[in-house]
Amino acid sequence: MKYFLYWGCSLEGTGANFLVSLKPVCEALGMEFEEIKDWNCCGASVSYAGANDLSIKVLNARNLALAEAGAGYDIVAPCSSCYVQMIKVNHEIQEDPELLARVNECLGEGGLHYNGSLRVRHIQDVLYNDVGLDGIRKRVVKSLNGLKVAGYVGCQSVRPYGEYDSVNKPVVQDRLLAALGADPVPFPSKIRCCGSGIFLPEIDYCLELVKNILEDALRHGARLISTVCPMCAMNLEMYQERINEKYGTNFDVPIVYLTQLMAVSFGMDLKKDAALQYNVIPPEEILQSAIGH
Amino acid sequence: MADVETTNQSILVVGGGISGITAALEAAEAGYDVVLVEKNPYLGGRVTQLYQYFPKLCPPNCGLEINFRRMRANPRIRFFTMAEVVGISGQEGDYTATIRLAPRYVNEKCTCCGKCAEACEAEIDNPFNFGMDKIKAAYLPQEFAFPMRYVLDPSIVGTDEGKKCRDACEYDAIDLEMEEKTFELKAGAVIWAAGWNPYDAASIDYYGFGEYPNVITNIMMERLASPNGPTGGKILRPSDGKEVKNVAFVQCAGSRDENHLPYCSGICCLASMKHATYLREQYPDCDVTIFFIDIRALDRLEDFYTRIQEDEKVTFIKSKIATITEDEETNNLLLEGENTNTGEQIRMTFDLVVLATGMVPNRINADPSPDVSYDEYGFLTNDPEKAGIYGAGCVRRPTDVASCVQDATAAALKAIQSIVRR
Amino acid sequence: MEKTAGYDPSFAQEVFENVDAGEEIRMCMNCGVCAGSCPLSLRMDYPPRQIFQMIRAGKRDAVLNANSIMLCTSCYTCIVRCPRSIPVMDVMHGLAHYAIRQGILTRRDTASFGREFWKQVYKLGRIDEKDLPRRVFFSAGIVEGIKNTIKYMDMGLKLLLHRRMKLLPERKIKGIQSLRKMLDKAAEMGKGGARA
Amino acid sequence: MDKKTAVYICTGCGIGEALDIDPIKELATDDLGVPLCKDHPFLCGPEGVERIKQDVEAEGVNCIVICACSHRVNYDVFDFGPDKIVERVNFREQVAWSHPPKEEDTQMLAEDNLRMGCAKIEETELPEPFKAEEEYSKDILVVGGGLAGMTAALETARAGYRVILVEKESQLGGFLGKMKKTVTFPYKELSDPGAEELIRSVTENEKIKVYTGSSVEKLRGGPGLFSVEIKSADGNTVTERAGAVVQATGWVPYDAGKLDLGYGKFKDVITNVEMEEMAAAGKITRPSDGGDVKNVLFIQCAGSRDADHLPYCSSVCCLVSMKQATYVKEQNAEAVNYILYKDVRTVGQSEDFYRKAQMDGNIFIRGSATSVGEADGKLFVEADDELLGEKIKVEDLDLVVLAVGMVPASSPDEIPRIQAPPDTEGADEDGMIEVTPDSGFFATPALNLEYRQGPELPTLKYGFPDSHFICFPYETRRTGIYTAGCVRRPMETAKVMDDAVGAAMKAIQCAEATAVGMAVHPRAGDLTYPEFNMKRCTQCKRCTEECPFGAINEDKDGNPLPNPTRCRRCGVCMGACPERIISFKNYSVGMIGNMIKAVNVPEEDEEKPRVIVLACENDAYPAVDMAGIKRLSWSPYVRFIPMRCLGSLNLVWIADALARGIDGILLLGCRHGDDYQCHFIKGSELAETRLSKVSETLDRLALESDRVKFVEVGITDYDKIPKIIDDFMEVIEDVGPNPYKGW
Repeated sequence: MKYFLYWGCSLEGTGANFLVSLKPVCEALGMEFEEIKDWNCCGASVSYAGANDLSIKVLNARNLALAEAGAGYDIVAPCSSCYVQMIKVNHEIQEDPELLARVNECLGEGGLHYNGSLRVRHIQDVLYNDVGLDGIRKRVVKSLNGLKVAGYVGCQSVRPYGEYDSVNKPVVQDRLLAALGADPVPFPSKIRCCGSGIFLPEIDYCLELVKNILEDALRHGARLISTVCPMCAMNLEMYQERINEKYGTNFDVPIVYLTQLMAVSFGMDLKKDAALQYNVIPPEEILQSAIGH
Repeated sequence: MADVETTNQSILVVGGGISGITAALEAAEAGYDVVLVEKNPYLGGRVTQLYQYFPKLCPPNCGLEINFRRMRANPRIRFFTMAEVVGISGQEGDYTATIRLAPRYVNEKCTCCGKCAEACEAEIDNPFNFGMDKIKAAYLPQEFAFPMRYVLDPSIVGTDEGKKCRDACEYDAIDLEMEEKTFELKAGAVIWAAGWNPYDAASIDYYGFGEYPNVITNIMMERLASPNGPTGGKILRPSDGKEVKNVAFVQCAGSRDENHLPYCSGICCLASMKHATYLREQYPDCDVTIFFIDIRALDRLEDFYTRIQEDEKVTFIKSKIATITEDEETNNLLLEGENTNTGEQIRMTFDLVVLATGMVPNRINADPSPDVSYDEYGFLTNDPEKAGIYGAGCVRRPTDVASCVQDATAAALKAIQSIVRR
Repeated sequence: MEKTAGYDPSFAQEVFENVDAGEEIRMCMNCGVCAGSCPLSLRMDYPPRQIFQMIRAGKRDAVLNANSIMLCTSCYTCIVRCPRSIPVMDVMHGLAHYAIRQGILTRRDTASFGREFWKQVYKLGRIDEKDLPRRVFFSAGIVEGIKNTIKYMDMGLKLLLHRRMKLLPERKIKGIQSLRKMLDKAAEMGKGGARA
Repeated sequence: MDKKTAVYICTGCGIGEALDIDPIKELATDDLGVPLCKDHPFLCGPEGVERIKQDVEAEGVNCIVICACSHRVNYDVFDFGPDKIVERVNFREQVAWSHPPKEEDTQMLAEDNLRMGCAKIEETELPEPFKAEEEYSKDILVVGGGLAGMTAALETARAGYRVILVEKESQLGGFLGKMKKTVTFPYKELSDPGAEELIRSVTENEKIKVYTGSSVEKLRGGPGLFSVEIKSADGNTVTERAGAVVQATGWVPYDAGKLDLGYGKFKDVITNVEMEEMAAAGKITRPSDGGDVKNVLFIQCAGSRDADHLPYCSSVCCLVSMKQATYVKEQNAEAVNYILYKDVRTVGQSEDFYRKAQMDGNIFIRGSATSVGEADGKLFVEADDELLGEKIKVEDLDLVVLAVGMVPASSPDEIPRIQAPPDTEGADEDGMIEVTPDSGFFATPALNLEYRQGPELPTLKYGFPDSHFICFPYETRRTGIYTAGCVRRPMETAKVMDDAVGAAMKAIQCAEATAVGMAVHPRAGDLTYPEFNMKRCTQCKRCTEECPFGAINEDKDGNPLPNPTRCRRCGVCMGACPERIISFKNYSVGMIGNMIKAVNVPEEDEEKPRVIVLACENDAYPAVDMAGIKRLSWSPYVRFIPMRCLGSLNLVWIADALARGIDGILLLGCRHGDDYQCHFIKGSELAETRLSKVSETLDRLALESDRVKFVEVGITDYDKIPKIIDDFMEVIEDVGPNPYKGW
């Protein structure tokens, strides 16, 4: 199972704990990654405010072209924003030859060309469909023992194409959590947007969206919220204090990446592999007690 | 009855719903031999499951009774129930159809005395009520069943239950050895009137059908309102059997939607208005809200729309509902959308939500299958180049009962032409 | 229903021709499912469907000054639910870009975020998560910049402490020159016109 | 016929347990004098049926009384050939299953049922189908040569029948001939109307005789025997014969002048029909100056869905305007079309054409026009935009198209007056009446029927001679005359074509059935027909007035002139006749009277009241069966008699019954009023009206009017049957026994 890994700008910064935990976990599951050489930004968030659609398509097409010129493996994009940008461009290009031509005209300026041959995959997609739940269960040495987790899918990891999961009622993340021994709580807000797309410019609106999501998770008894998107993670985690100030609440819910939970249940090092110390709201205690230490 | 002789002068009608029955009768009453094939154990099809017809709010059985009487009186019609057409070969003027007859385990000696049901203890989900209640495994499919004859569910055949039923019958009418039968029929023309199925509401997943007990479909509403339905005609909430006070109808649940059925199912607006009258009759205080995109009440049916609008307890809101979420404590349902007339955001709570799901046509599922044309949605196009096989009713377009009957009457003449041409 | 509004198709034409995905609004049948699905529609002066109506009515100023076109969180819900397969989100993005190009800055922060974002992409080929916010903050002037920086200081520090801020500044990608050529071409060819 | 009657009693299904069979057999053989009476534990089984067959062969039995289950259950087993008379007496659903076993009352009930059955079979004769002197015609007359008429004609001919097609215009085609394009399956693009081709295949078909520029001057006779006077343009009159008729006289646009939308004031305001004609003729231009057309606004529902004009929806206008918008764009890609609508009504697959119209960039505005005006040579329209919630003004318009609706057939300039049936309310001294859409008379002279009840088809609301029935959309109130296309209700091209084929089917069917003396729907196949004993007729005209199908004409002296081929065999005339001169071979005043007389009325001191229930056999009677099948129970004192239609109720029965000491009479019939369910249109209503007149009879007998009651019962009301009956029994208890008992 060899893939190109496109982690994008955030996973070296605000989403570091995602990338750090992802690598050992996937390795343990027999996945091999190759970095897309000299990749560029995907043009996520409000980039649309600053340029036309074609520019954004070209950013992604360049990465696709680089990968295609290489070994041509499927591309795994852990960051949901990168994933949606890339898969959207890839889809549109594949459906519309005329668009492909226009894009290639731009790529041509830099001596690149894309044929539209690649597949863009989400990390949940490959974990669920390529590795499979059994493959994951086999690796679990420290079950999360029914730890109540709210699986926050967010928006961009399934929409708009719903290639591997329902766009309105996704199940994959919950099944993956269950495979780790966790107990995914019912969570109606799992696909309600957290507003990370505009988290800087529209902080006030974001706070409200985040608050609703946190409340829903706690109402259903969750101890932690898991996510697969650095934007969501950032939003849900970093704004809790702001929300507490603004609404007089006292949220203190750890936000962990699915891969961090996998690392823990795979019995890997809580720091080196699970990268728990990267979390601003510490999840150690809860996880420790879950796996029984 | 399986030893029926037919010729290339006969007309084969597939589907014993209102369209099939009509086509068969019209042709037979003009002097042609007809064989009617129906997969259910009774004739009547979908309309037997309706409580009333719009706009007259009259019971479908009234017209069916007349049709069945016409059928009893007419030796030119022969029919098979629990029968399916599994193959059609040949061409106009000379078709051979293969019919598969499922075992009823009850023969023509049945007097409908009901002793078998009395003896039987096993119960099955009642298919007539979409499994909303249970019936004995030896049962009369519905009280107006024509032919009026019991059926044994295969699940009890070869069990003691089965034997109990057989022993209870004083007339030797239960035959547990009955087997599936396949035979061939000749026909000069075929009328395909296999009707429709409701669109799978669960596939519109943001409406929560199948997940939230109080989200039901329009066709389920018909059963809830019917005196012979699971609740004896009282419209009650599935979750707790409580009376309803505030009901929403979500129009175009799947229809007019490129993600589901791009076409308009034609009848849902009027069906929901009809359901509003069911509710208002049972619950003088019940509020009814109908969420629509466009109200489509053609020709004189506009009068019905006008009449419903005059009821101050019925509100029409122009909005395609975007999301339905359930309150876990009360099982009430929160509907969200935009009132496109006022531009206001809708956040309204109801205790029952009815999805106005549309119609999906039943294609010819026979092997060999004759050469026919469908449109991109699976409706038969009755291509004149391919005369001999004629779609009738909702296999051609989603439409109401009256139009089905018109269409079926027309199909009868087309079939007759195919025969006289030869 | 007081004032009488003229109905002018020319703006619709302008949108069809100059706004990314603008021509798609022709298919709108006013069902309102987009507004009903939008997480921020309550915050919008005119949710998407109303924006489309206003475009057809020729309400140029109202549309380009609407906060709604700047509030899209890119959650894609409207896109997956639109029964007419209109890429609602793309249209809103296109309108935002078009409005900003017309110098309409109803959401200054969003505008400068977009501008700074592309400056950085053009410069480095990637985004520097430390640098971008700072630039956005200061784009509104020194005072605003300092205010905002303080406002977000605590968050920045926390991230830094938890090793979620790259210490070294982001370096240019190797192919930056060729990327710039590509982007120039895209800016020139793209429907939405040049970068802001 | 020389009758030999035998009674067969089934003792199966609980009948044997509920009843003492021997006394019943004695009743049959001794009291009723039936030569043969046998019982069998499983009469409908092969052996039981064989037993009867033996008697038929060996004993020459030809009248068979079956005392067993309802005829609705094993309906097909007791068939001994057309020359035998079979009478079913219900011992199961209405006796054994609904009343306690081995009780005197249950036994008496069964015995009365048998008495009534024997009385009935006594009066029953084998039907002799009606045969007219003249030979029957199976040719089909089609009136109207538009899409519907031509389609009906062609499809009829293709089935092998001759057709007479009459069109008032000088050429065939109707509106189809005036169309540039049409929208039909698969609703993706415009398609060619194909008028020329259709006209050619009609005119070239040797089975179709076409009369253009002609009209039907007179239509006499009835199904199978129609004589058609056709007056051609040159004034000559030809007479043809026909077996049945399809009326496809089409529609005319609603008069746009009645709308306050600038029509007639501004040249550039036109109707959708004028738009179509202009497009078909070539270029769409501004009528005012012949200038080019760039901006067009279509006003939908112009007059339709409007209480002040046409309350109904004209069904086609949405598609038509989208079609015409397409013409405009084809002519000038830069052109702008506004479509101002209430609801877009593109049902079924035609939704695709709405999507196409949107794809083409047409601007749809949901709202209603408030005014149309002109400013420096261009039109403007002011409207309430529902979705913007604003008043809007669309200016710089070259053309405003009013999507006016359909009015059935021709709408005369002033309200037409026609010769109304005698004694019609609102008619003037010459018997003329104004034909408003709701008058119940069809406005347009199209058929000129020589019928006592008026020259045209009776109409429903809005002047459409449409069927009232959902299950039977081709039912009209004039036998053998079927309507097709937009004269019936507004419908789009594709539907018109299907409708025309359907109407043709019905016409052919009627001609075929009539030729062998059979009734058509709803008593299809019935070979009996009403026979009049004219000697006793008093010219009271009730039969000629009340026949729901206008089957009976009148001579100048008021004598009824029956037309058996127009008859639906409901028996309304029989019920109407005070002299009891109208009877069918197997249904007559005398027969029902004898059945009532057959009921044994116990002495007052026995305290066993008797009530006769006359029930409609189509709905109420099956409901009673169903109540029995459900094992519901009710008073054992009632005796059910099925009626062909409650409209055949003859008051003499009530008088006779009461005179014999029967304590009450209950009538169970169909819902009437606007949403009537009576399959003979007015039957149940007439029954109730007659009932209102029964009071004088009761007064004459000095009896309480409570003793007679009418109740509406639908076929699904079986669960209400016991209550209806028991409530009535309480009333009877209260008023006390009929003093005439034992007289």
